[in-house]
Amino acid sequence: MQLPNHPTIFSITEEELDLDALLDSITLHSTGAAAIFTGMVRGVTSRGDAHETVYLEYEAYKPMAEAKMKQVADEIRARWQTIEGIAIVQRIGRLYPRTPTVLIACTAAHRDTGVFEAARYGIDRLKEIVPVWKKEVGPNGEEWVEGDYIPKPGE
Amino acid sequence: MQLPNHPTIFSITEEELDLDALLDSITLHSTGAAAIFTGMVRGVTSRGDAHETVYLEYEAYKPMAEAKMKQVADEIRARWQTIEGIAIVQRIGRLYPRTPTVLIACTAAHRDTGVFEAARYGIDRLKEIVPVWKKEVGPNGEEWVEGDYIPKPGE
Amino acid sequence: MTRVKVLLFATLRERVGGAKSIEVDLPDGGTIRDLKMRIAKNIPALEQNMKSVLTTINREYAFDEAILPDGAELAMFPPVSGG
Amino acid sequence: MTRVKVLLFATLRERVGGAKSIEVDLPDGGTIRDLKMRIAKNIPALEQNMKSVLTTINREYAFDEAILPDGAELAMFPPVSGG
Repeated sequence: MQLPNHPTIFSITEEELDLDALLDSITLHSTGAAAIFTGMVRGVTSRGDAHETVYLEYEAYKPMAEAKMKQVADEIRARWQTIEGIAIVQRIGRLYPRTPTVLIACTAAHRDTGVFEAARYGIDRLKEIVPVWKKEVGPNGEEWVEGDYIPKPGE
Repeated sequence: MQLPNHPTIFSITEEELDLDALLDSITLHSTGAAAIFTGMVRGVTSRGDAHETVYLEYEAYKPMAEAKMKQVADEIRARWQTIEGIAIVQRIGRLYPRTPTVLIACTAAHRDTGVFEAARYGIDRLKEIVPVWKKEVGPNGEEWVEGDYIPKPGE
Repeated sequence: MTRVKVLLFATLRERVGGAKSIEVDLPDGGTIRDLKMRIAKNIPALEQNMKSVLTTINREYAFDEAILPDGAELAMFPPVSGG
Repeated sequence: MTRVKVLLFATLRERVGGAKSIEVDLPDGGTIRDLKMRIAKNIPALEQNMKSVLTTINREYAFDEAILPDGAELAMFPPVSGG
């Protein structure tokens, strides 16, 4: 469903996220709305097992991660055919509290045709199928964060 | 419900929006997720009365607009008590296609406690009660865009 | 009689040649409805607008029955269209 | 017998002292299940991981019955945790 001029940006990067540039790169002449999700490193976590974080160390299986980001974008376009541009970026390396680590942005002509739902779907799917991992380093040691999603055949 | 360290940013400005700076200003040590909505000037509109836009001229009743933005933020906090930071910014003046004109950003510890819904609520409310107007200038003349929401007592 | 100043925005401002405000004389204790009627009568360019205009007193939306307080900041404008 | 190379990530990589990949000899026509059993037997540090590990063939998730194609890019890692 991707029209030839509908941009899809996806990357694994060690660079700082530049929201303005990413948004610009998925804004068309017909675009009137964007929903952007970003995740950041929490320095303190209260929910569940409360703890402090000194930094997170992100690692990716880069070529597969970028292919799976492309797949997430394709899934978004199949579900919300109004979406114009999609950007999916995961930053890796050593990242400290308050740093944005991941971005999913979706643009469309209007705000009521799925941009919010598409961005939400995008971050949920990224956390299920895009091969990226993080090790949490806290005041008392380090621990790999383990996901709990088992991809199904065809994912 | 606003905790003392929970930032609320609201402004009417003629300056370019700086998403990275705005996001940083509402990111706490406990923040792990942000949902950001931006609206842009559409150069071409297909839905409804299809037309082209050369530029939009925005005007605001500035002190009231900022007070109503604060009210929108208070309404968000009353509905989603998990929200940590809120930024609401409307750019005014002459704005050309592809330019971001408005931003609503909400942060929280986690993505599943209302950030998307809060940002969506924020832009919907802004378009109902914040006194800002735009005049559309097209190839064949200009026309004020008229809203259709009539505020109720207490709004 | 009191002279009240009313801020205008968007279409209303354009209708009066770009003036940011107008001034109207009203009997003391007048309401928003009185104000609108007086403007419709005194300023023909704004007569049509008085049917759908939004009115504010001290930056809060105000309705026909509201009495205009002394020294209040008054404004009139069409339904908002920002974003 | 064929020698296959398997990329490792996250916990798996740490278990083998940071090695980015391991190599294992397998009978021709072996499956993902055969590969996991061989690793569990030959590399004790990874035995526990073989129960919950995800496996990919040419950057697509692959499951126990899948036969390993010649020259495929193979990888193993825990459930993902990015974002």
